[in-house]
Amino acid sequence: DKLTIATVNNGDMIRMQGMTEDFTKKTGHTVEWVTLEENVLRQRVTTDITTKGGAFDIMTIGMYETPIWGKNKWLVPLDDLSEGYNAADILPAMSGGLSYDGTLYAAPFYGESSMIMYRKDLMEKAGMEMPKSPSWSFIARAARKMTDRDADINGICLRGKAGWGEGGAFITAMSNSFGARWFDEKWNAQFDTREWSDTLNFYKNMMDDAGPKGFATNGFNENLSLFQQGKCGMWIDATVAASFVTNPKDSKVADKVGFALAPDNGMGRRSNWLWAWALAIPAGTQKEAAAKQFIEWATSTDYIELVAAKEGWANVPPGARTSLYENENYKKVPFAQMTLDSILSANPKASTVDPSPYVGVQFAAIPEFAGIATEVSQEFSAAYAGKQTIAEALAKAQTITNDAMEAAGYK
Amino acid sequence: MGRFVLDKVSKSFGDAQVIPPLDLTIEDGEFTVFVGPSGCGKSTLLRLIAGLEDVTSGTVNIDGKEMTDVPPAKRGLSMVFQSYALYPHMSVRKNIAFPLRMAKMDKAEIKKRVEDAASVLNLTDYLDRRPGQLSGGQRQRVAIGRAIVREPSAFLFDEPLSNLDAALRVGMRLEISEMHKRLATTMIYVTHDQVEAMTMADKIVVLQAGVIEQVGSPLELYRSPRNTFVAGFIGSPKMNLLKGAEAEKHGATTIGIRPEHISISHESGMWEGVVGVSEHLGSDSFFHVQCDAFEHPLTVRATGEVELNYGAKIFLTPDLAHLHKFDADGLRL
Amino acid sequence: MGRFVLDKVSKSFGDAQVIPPLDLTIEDGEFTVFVGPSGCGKSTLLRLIAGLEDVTSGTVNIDGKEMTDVPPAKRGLSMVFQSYALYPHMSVRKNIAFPLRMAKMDKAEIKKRVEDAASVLNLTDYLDRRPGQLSGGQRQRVAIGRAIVREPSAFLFDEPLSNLDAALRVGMRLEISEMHKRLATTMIYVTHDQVEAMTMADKIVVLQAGVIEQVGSPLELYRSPRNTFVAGFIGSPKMNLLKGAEAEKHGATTIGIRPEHISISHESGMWEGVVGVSEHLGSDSFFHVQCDAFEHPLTVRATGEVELNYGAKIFLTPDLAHLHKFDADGLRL
Amino acid sequence: MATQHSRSAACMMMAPAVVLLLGWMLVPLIMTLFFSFKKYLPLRGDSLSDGLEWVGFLNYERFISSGSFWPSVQTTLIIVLSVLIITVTLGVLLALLLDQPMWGQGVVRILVIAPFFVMPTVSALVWKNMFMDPINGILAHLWKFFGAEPVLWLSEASLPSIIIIVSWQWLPFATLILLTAIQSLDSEQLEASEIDGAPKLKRFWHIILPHLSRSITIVILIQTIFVLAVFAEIFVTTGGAFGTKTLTYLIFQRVLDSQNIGLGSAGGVYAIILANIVAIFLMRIVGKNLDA
Amino acid sequence: MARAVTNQRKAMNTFFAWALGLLIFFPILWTILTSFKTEAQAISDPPIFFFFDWTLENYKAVLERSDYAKFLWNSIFIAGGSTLLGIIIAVPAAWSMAFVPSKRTKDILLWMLSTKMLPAVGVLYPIYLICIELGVLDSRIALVFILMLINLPIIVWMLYTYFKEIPVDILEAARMDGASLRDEIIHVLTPMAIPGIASTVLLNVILAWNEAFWTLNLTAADAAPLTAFIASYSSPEGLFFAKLSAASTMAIAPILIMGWFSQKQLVRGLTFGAVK
Ligand SMILES: Nc1ncnc2c1ncn2[C@@H]1O[C@H](COP(=O)(O)OP(=O)(O)OP(=O)(O)O)[C@@H](O)[C@H]1O
Ligand SMILES: Nc1ncnc2c1ncn2[C@@H]1O[C@H](COP(=O)(O)OP(=O)(O)OP(=O)(O)O)[C@@H](O)[C@H]1O
Ligand SMILES: [Mg+2]
Ligand SMILES: [Mg+2]
Repeated sequence: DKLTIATVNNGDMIRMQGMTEDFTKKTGHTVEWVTLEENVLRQRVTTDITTKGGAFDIMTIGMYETPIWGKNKWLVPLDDLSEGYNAADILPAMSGGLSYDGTLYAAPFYGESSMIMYRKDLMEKAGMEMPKSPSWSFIARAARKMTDRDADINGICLRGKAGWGEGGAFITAMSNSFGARWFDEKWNAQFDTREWSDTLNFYKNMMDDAGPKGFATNGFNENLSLFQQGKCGMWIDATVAASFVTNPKDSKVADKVGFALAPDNGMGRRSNWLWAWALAIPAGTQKEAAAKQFIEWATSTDYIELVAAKEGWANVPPGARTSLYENENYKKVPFAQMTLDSILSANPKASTVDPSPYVGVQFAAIPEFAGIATEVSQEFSAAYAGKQTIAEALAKAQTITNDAMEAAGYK
Repeated sequence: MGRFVLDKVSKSFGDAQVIPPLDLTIEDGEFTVFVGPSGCGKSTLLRLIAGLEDVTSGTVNIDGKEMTDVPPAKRGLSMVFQSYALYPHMSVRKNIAFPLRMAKMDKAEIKKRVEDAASVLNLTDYLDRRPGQLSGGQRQRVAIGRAIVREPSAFLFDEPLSNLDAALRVGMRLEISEMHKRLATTMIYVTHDQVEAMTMADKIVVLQAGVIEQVGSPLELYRSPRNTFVAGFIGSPKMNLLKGAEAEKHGATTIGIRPEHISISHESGMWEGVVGVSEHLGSDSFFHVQCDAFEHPLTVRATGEVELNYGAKIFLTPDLAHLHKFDADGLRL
Repeated sequence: MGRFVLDKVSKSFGDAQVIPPLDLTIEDGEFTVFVGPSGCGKSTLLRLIAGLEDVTSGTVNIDGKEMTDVPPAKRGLSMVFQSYALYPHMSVRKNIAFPLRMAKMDKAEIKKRVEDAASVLNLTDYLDRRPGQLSGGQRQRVAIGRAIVREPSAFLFDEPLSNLDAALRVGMRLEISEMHKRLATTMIYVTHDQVEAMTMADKIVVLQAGVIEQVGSPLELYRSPRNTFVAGFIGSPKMNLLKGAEAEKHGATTIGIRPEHISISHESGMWEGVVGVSEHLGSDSFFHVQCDAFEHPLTVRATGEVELNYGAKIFLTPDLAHLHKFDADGLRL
Repeated sequence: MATQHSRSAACMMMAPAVVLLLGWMLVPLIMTLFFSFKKYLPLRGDSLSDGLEWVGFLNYERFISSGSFWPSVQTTLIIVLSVLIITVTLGVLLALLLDQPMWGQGVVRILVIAPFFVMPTVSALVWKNMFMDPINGILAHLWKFFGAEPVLWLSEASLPSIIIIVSWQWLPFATLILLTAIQSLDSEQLEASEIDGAPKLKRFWHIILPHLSRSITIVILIQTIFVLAVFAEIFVTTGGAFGTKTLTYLIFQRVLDSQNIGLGSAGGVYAIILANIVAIFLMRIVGKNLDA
Repeated sequence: MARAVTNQRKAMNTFFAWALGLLIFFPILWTILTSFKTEAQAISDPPIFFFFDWTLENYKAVLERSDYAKFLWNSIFIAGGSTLLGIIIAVPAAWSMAFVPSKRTKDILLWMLSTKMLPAVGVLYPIYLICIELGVLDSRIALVFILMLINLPIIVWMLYTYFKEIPVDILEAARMDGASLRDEIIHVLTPMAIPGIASTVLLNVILAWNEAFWTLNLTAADAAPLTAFIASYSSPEGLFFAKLSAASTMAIAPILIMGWFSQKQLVRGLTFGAVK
């Protein structure tokens, strides 16, 4: 069969495309890739799944979509994967986030959390030492100290870009550590609470003092590039970035990077998120069997070894399987342990201090969230850029959210 | 063959009746010229005959067959347009061959006919040029070539020479006349040029506002115009049409006398007048003379170079044999 | 005022010398007409005078002032273009007022002048129309209106009547002539129309390939053309130019005789010939006669309606007083 | 020309185009209208086959009462107007310049029209990453070179940035049309005005500009149609943040981000109404010009 | 070209025109240059203009990663096909409007244009559902059709304006010469309108080539054209300016080259009847 696979254009996925020959050799099935930028991909597959278009046999989706789609029975359950696949090996945080009602609907290709990446040399210069699990107040202090505008060094680089998967994800994860939440148990928006205003004010004050110019439009890419060019003292972002910043080919600071858990505020929640890019099969495809074969191949330990053999252990897709972190070879990778610790410290089912009705760390796994969070994050970005005050942004966020929830029939 | 009978043909555009019901017969082999002022319906009449416009009422009969509803392509007529309407993207050869190709004639026959036509029209050397590379006169001949290859039952010409300069016009006029003599095919020719009408026509049809004012041979029209309109229209410079007491003396409301039928004298004559603007062409001289007897100045022709001073007093005498008399309705008496 | 002196003026476009160095004086108040075949440089010469083209060498002097490098706007001339060049987006009123507005004249004065000009030109009723809504003749008058409001030192006309139909041309010709009489301003007028040149000009300048062939009054040119080119160019139908033994009899290489200076006889005459095509205009008849003595047929005019049968044998006698003789170089003897 | 034959032929020959376009317009339009009166949240399990709940004008009310609606209309109009003003003004000037004699005219023309061939996505990407990036962008380097603080284009000057990008894409189009128009100006008209004593600037004002008016209306019509629909430029650069959310973009968010088809469809109907208000206004002008 | 232009004037014109031309062209030039740099050089501070080690590495990387030829072929097929189909449908319609005008002609024309004002996102779902229903999702034919419909109003309008400039006489002459309606359109009208048709074709190929909404949303693997190709490069992890530039260059190069070669044609024809 010929499988059509929609996928995001991340490095690990691109690498997988280069490996498909192996799959074809093993099974006889061929593969057509539809590689799209993340946002475009999300629209594209969502349109297709909601209309039952059937344009794809396998879709690359995230932790956000999986439970929602699974609930709607739009995905083929992956509860009958073969023995050799060893589904139990999948990190529980991952399989938990990719299941609905206990059934796995997507197999994680790679998983990530977020953590602090910092410049050991700069930290030393600032006369400070990074604890393994720092607090926000330490981070803010360190950031201000490391900042050296003349040398073009910013103490801290964080996402500020609009978009729920960009700045929205970061600020939500951060707000968790400040005790904030999106909704109370009756689905009322919570942007009028002190916790949210504390979060944003803390963020903005710190970024104004120690962040890069134009941080309001910085996303993952922008910060990565800043960090690689040596322009950031600290960066809190996806664990997968660790392999990029320690790769001497692209990074000027490869040998000076240290890692730490994402900060907390002493309230029992850290500000790290949990995410996985996973492969799922839309219900109704004609090629279910072949699709399952592909998923087993792509998310198997064999695949990890195949990549390791060809491209080295640092380049294998991380965060999906427990066995990877038990592998001696992989343990040598400097960020491996910290990645695992970060992943393990995130709990999608209880991400907020106060109880909340939703599942998800940096998102709420309800269909409305993406739309709401995108708009809310746009208001936040505008506040970061100084186009409105934080109070205005929060007030608007509150209205946007409540309106949308009402439109969706939650109230 | 080519005998046309128009029976009560009329044409309206929307509410405007451009041609009121009209009867006209054109005999086979005749060279008929339509003349009339601009907008009088000459082109419209021609296009009705061609089938390019629907008649509003009446019938068009060609060679005894009723053709009113037959589309132009099937009437077997050729038309030469004022703008020539050559196909700019085709060579002269292809232009001429086009009607034959449309008639699905075979290649060899087409080639022969095109070359014959080209040699008749002196176009042999230009067969592979595009119309854009030809002079006005040559284009004209291509248009005619395209018309004659088909051996149509009649040729229709809509002011074919009006785009040419004076010298070329004279030449083309002669060529078309000669062609008519040779082919003896019916030709219907629209023009507003006096000289063309007079020199080419067997029969002139004078139109005004869609109505036929007179039909006849050129000299018939010149000699005995049926009414003041025709009288004023045929002949150049135009006939002097005079009203008032002088006219009544001849028992008419209006009398007409052509410039060439008035003689000038310094001593005596019928009408006394004062010389106004003079125009000297060398071969002729025209004088505009203001007579006491008439409101408007008279135009008088003298052959050759004649000098008359501005404001000189002279006497004019009309040649009574060529005096035209019209009644109150403008009709010839 | 408006006296023009062109001193050794020449013009080349790239390598092509369109006008070789040429001297010409146009007196104040004179009506000068440039004639010549198409492409001979008439328009170019006019545009050099207007300043729309730079002279390649030589000087242009207007009213005693050297104006060679003065831009057109400062020469104080008005020009009427062949295409009228009206401003299509402005009403007639605005078109006429444009030069005055450019001269920053005050509103009231502009209004007065425009209305005066309009009433002279019979345009009062059309002042608020756009050029697109006017007939050819009306447009023509607007163009003239725009030229006269300014009281220029001279008017330049580039074939202003060539787009009009015959009837309108005659009218406009007279109007321009009258305007010239009234304003007594210098006018320089380009045309290729015989009749216009002959009837309007005080002075005709005949050009060929940028060279002045002859300058003189219309009748001077008609009577004594300086060479065969002028002889053939002035007069309509054109002069018969004859070569061969007959010419040598008169001690010339070429002799010229106009159609109107040949008399016809059935019995006897100088040249025997056979009648070819005849053209009857009513007022005149033209015959193309093939004589044994000459290669080409002669054109002969007879006044009035004269009938001669095709192929009839007749005799022609030229009026020796009007016989023109030219030498081998084509120059008048 | 118009005989019975040709008239009936004309009807037949128009038919395919008219029928196709009618279908292309009506089918989606009716479906959009239909959805706009329904609650249609596919992610919550609503689907056409199960039947959709009728909600009356609720979607319409919601859409218009949302805080984003009027700002988005305003943004849309600002973008369209600014782009029109910029492209037409610069287009006229550029066309005038390109009409002058110069060396290498052909090459310059090639350079000037090139942006028209670039996909909107690509041009947005290039502008965003390689020009307007506050750190690595050429513009930032340029500003720094002159000792100025780099502008944070996409956040601080977000709307101008979008306008710059869109104008850059459409300037060639305006220039080309206006250039052909200038070249078609009867040179005798200019000469006549020169003889009438008009200096350069006045010739431009009184002769050239009025001559261009037809072309300008056409440029305005076509560009309005395309600029109203501008999408990729916003999607790629600001993602609708910083006040760059146009009506089109807002509908996009409702339909695709929020997956609220009913609400989005109601927005679509508003967009159609807005477009038609603009269109009627434009068509008036152009319709008049098409006759003349 | 009345009076001689001094060389000084000409030099000034040349200077300004070139300066502006280069300014306008610069983003494209910069993209092309960047595509030959290494990633490090691409973001070097200060920027490097010409003096870098030219490398084809980025192109190699892009070609390795995506099946460029497939995207290119789809783009050509879709842009070409929709334009061709559009012309075939538009020519008769434009003929009718230009040569058999009626009172409604102008209304029809304006109505056609107004169909272009439908916001595409608003009708994405309906169209998507229809495509599923017809089973033409991810097929080139469907895109050919849809892009044809999108551009049809522009095609009809452009052709109409060109046809109006053709003297009716010539068509009537053809009729008198015995040509049927078909002959008239095929042998006389179309060849005469070639310059106009050519520029219509060009403009529409450009518009279809650059159309990004439908081509992206209605395709998956089989029918995806270059707009989808570029969507896979637009924001990967990390800033790969050089690769992005290479991909961008590859996406626009074909149409840019076509546009340059035919710019005379395009310039001549782009009047939309605004010029008499
Ligand atoms: N398609 C049409 N619709 C409406 N009126 C028309 C149409 N064609 C011609 N007319 C009108 O019919 C009348 C006759 O026109 P026609 O073209 O036959 O005149 P004509 O005698 O050929 O004039 P000309 O010498 O100027 O060519 C005119 O008043 C003209 O305005
Ligand atoms: N801008 C130009 N560049 C090159 N040659 C030109 C230019 N303008 C005119 N000519 C040439 O100069 C010659 C004279 O042209 P001009 O327009 O003066 O002729 P004309 O006597 O006015 O002719 P017509 O009676 O046809 O108007 C022609 O051979 C023409 O081709
Ligand atoms: Mg006519
Ligand atoms: Mg001339």
